[in-house]
Amino acid sequence: MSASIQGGAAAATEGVDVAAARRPGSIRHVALREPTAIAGLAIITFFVLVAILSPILVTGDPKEKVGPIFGPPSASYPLGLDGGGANMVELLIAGTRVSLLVGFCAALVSAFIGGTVGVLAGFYGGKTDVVLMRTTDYFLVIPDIPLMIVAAALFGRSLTNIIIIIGVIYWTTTARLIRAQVLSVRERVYVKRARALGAGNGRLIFKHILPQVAPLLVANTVLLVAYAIFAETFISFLGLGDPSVISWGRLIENAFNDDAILNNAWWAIIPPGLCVTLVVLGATLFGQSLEDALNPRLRVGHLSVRRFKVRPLRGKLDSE
Amino acid sequence: MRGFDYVGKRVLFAALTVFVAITLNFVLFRTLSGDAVSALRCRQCTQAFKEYQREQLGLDKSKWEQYQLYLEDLAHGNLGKSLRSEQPVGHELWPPLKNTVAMVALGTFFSIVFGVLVGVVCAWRRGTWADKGGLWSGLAFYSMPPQWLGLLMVLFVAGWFGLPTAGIKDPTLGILGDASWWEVFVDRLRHMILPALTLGLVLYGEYALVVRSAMLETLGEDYVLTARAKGLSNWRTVRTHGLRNALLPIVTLVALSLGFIIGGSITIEYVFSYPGIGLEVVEAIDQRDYPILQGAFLLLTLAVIGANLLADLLYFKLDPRVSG
Amino acid sequence: MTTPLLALEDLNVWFELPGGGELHAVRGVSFELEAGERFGLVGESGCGKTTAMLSIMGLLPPNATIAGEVRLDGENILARGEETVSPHRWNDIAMVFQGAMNAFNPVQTVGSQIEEPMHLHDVAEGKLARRQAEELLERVGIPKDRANRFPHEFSGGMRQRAAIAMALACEPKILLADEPTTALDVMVQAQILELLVSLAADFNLALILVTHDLPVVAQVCDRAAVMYAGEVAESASIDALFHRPKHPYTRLLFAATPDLRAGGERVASIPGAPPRLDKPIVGCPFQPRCDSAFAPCATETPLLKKVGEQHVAACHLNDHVREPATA
Amino acid sequence: MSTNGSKPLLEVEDLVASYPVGRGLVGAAKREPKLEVHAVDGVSFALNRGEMLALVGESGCGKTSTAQSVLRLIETSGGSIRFDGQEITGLSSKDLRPLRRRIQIVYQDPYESLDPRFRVGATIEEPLQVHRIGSKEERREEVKRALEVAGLTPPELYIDRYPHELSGGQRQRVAIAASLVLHPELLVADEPVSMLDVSVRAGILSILDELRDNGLAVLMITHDLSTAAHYADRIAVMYLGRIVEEGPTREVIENPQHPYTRALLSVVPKRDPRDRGTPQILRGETPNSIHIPAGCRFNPRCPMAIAECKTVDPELRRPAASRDPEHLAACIRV
Repeated sequence: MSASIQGGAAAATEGVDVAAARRPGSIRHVALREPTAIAGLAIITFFVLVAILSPILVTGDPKEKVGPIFGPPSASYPLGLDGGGANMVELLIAGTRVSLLVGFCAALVSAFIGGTVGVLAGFYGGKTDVVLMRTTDYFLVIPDIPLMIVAAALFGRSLTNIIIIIGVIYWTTTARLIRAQVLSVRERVYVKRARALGAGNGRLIFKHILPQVAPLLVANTVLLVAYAIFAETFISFLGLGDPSVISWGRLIENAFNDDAILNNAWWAIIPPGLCVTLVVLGATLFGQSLEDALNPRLRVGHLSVRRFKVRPLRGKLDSE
Repeated sequence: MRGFDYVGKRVLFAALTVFVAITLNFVLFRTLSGDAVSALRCRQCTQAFKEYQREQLGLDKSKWEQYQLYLEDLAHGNLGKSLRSEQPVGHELWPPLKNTVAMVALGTFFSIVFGVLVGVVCAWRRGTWADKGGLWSGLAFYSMPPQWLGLLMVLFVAGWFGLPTAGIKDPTLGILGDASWWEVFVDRLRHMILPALTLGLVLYGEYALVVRSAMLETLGEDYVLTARAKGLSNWRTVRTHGLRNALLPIVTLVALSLGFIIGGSITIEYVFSYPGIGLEVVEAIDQRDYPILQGAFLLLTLAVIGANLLADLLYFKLDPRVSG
Repeated sequence: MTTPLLALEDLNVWFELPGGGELHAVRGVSFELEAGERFGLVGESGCGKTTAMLSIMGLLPPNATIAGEVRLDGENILARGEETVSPHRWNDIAMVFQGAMNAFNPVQTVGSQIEEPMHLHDVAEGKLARRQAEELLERVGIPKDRANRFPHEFSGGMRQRAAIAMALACEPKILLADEPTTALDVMVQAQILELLVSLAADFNLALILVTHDLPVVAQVCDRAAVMYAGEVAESASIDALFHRPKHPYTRLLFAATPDLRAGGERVASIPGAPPRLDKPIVGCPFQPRCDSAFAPCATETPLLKKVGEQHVAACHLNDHVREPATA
Repeated sequence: MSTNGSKPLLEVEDLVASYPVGRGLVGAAKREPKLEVHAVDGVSFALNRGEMLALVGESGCGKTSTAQSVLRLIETSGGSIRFDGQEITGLSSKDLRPLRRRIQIVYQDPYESLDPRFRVGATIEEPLQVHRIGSKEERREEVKRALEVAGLTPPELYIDRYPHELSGGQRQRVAIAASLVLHPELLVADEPVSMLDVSVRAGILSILDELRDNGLAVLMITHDLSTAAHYADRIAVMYLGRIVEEGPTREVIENPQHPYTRALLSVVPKRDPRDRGTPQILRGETPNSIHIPAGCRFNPRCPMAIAECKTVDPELRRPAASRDPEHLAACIRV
């Protein structure tokens, strides 16, 4: 029903002299137009810049004691000092680098595993699909955070371990999402037509299926960055993070262990958590608006609090 | 019989998953950690004491025998003994499990109520400031690390409402005379509010998002136009047709996010030193108390598998189209 | 002349486009309908026929704007939009949709969805409502025990029958049917059309059949209006439309429609495409595709003109006819 | 146009294609008989170069499955398909590749049959790339020529467009151009115009008409008898996986013999309101091809069924009242 109204509208605007509209569903097309996407992208780029520039911004050892414990914010130390008397600003900048590093790397690991499993299961179907999907279901059901904590506790606390552990655990949602998309694309008529032409599986996957699935994979990977940064804060909060490294999660842990609350040192507590929230929020907004744009199902609803308007007919004759 | 096929498959799948979880649990703890005892952080342990411990935990037998022994113990509900307190793990973990379940239930209740409310309003007033505001606040809370939110709660909220910020029981209670069950209950509740609220706030964003998109999709369906054509008012259409279809995805989402909920509750219990299974896990990590860690992990996994089975069965009951 | 059961008077509908600008989907539709009469609203995709039909019940999305009148028994039910039209929904005017598959809520039984309007408009309650719903199902050829089954358990034809039963729940005066048989096989289509005609007779129901399928209208309707680019090109009795067309589009549309009787001669297609409705249209909208366009067609907009008994057409070929246009 | 002495391009004999229906866990446990959908249940026909055969019937009658079997897009479980004298049912996918060049397909839904990310030029060039034919320039020429044959002139206006910028009719022309670029000998058209507006349909069908006149064999699948009546040389009416009547178009339309064909023709709405014959409406739903009735498969809905019809499964043979030797019907009463 509503499709026919859109259909009606779309057909009416079709006609031969159609402006060369940009291809719908391409990421550039969405990223530069959706306000939420722009906001999300802006936040992420800001933090990525800080991460890249951190070796220049922070020269010495950020953990070095430069003043009294929990020194309040002052001109020279705008965000005051932490439980060890170190400058919060430098700690935060150093933390950005690690958190983003973990976030992006773990997200790439998950996206790679999840993407491959999703494409293989979705495209080949049959036994491969059943086997791969059963394993995904097992991973999906097993609680991810406790598994991560246990794995971190067992395998040691180096940064690479943390990245691999987070990456290996979060691929399940990506796998299911990509598999569903590949399944739907594989059934599309234009893939069947290409197959009828004699195109082999390789060509079908790389020429027809992956280009259609890629934008969704990108959108999902961005969401994975958010999950990964989150997971890192859990692990380091429980003291399982890499001791030699400063990350936002570590800073929150320090604030908690050094009883920042009793000293009412809000400047040691709020900033690290705020950074995590902003980056995760930015990634979620950007990823979510991409996914919304790529998923055409959300049509104009029939119900809305707003009503259709009634306009008095301008004079009977000048109807056009 | 329509349902038998579907239920059968789901129960079979759940059973298989439990078996895999048990095996994974065994592999994780007994084999990969090499020799649990050697990792024991007791400096003054003599070689003899370590030997005794290995004996105790049956680590000297072959992996396969250990696995069979492990399965037998499990069958009798014996999860081994805590290295720290020498008490049986099952006995150690039971009270904290009850606390966690109560707190998580209250937290999930908060998140579902907030989530559905915000989700429906955002879908209903799509595109208006209410929609944007609701979504952004939901996403903001969803993006906050639970432990950090907990700290903020303690810093700002606790003071306002005079809510306790640690433990499960008011130490002064029961000293003056044994407190009635009602006083104990209220005290328990007051101790649970902050952790549960923290958990609720962190989760409601995701639920709001899912309810919103499910609502939007439902509002685009033709049967909503039919309902309007029948003369139903907007609100009645949402109530009878929109809500039910929109809540379907919530059922699976709650089950699927249980893993995340339990994860979140671990850090929240740590911040509020709320004596739940989360706190047990944290302490077990510090003291390298593997049996406790293994037991806790197993219980959590079984809880999630159980929740997923429940969600599948509930979904099957709610949606007649599912025929398995 | 008694007041007609339903009269559309210069109905216009605009849709605000997301990128700004307006789509003028319905550019002036007028026709009348008597009780028990079967009227066809025919045209190709994008001609505005569905939008016009939905406007009669005020079922347009929020980005729509309506002008003109829809008079039911003389009362303009669109006067104040939702407020004036909603009391008439299903009571006086009911509807059957094309995609019968999702006209039903998948998680509720078909019976309860037929009863729903009865409760709403106090036609019947509880037991009585259930019995009436079962009677309606039997009347449309569905065994009554299937009332408590779910929509996905019905075949295409059965679901459309159930949708018709639901439309009759409050004994409306007018039944709107939007492409009711397009998605069905020709044999099931015949069953559904036969059912619609017999119900119209039994319930003295006025039927508006909206479709792109000219032969279906020819076989089922008494009168019809051919729509093009959002307005009525020609409206007359079915017989006049086929044998004495007064608008080139009607003639060419019939010529382009394949028919069993037409022997081997080739079917002619109409070159070009309908005009874009998000831009103003100068002169006759069909002029670029018309095979008998002449001087005034490109500049002057033809108005609906009376060219015969209950026969109006909007084409300059009829300019020599003197009577002024009456709806 | 009957067979002009030379061997037919395509010969199909007793083709059978069916696929299992899941019984579910419980069904398997209870040893319920394996259920099968008999999509194609013994179909035989021949098609010559320069001839258009229309397979007509209601949904679920097996016309699309028959077409897909000819293209080896679905596996058949019996019968033979000979293309240009060569048996193709047993061929491995490698041996099938050269064949893919000579048989092409056009699908029903113009909005779904083109990859939204491919420009028109790329869509039409893809078959040439798959079969590694010609150099870049030669391919560009081939694409332009195919666009012209499909009536999208001047080609430069369309070659760099994306599908979403074209109307339904234009997209279907692109699909046809893509199927012609390999110069096939057989074109399978699965409901080529059913999703298009009436005024655009004739344009598409006239292209198929011209191609047929230049020697292309066309197998058209449609549920619309009127379209078949105008364009096809021969019509085969299918019911529940089998051809029940077949013959030259004029003969089948004006002198239908099988009761099912007669009923179908009587319910097809005619353009002329005065031509309102009494339609012979068959009761009941379109049958499903899992439980096929014994004897003649049409007997439960047949107005002239007699006792034998429940036991005898009729063969295609020439009815007494047929005016053309090639006009066959599968009914013991005609």
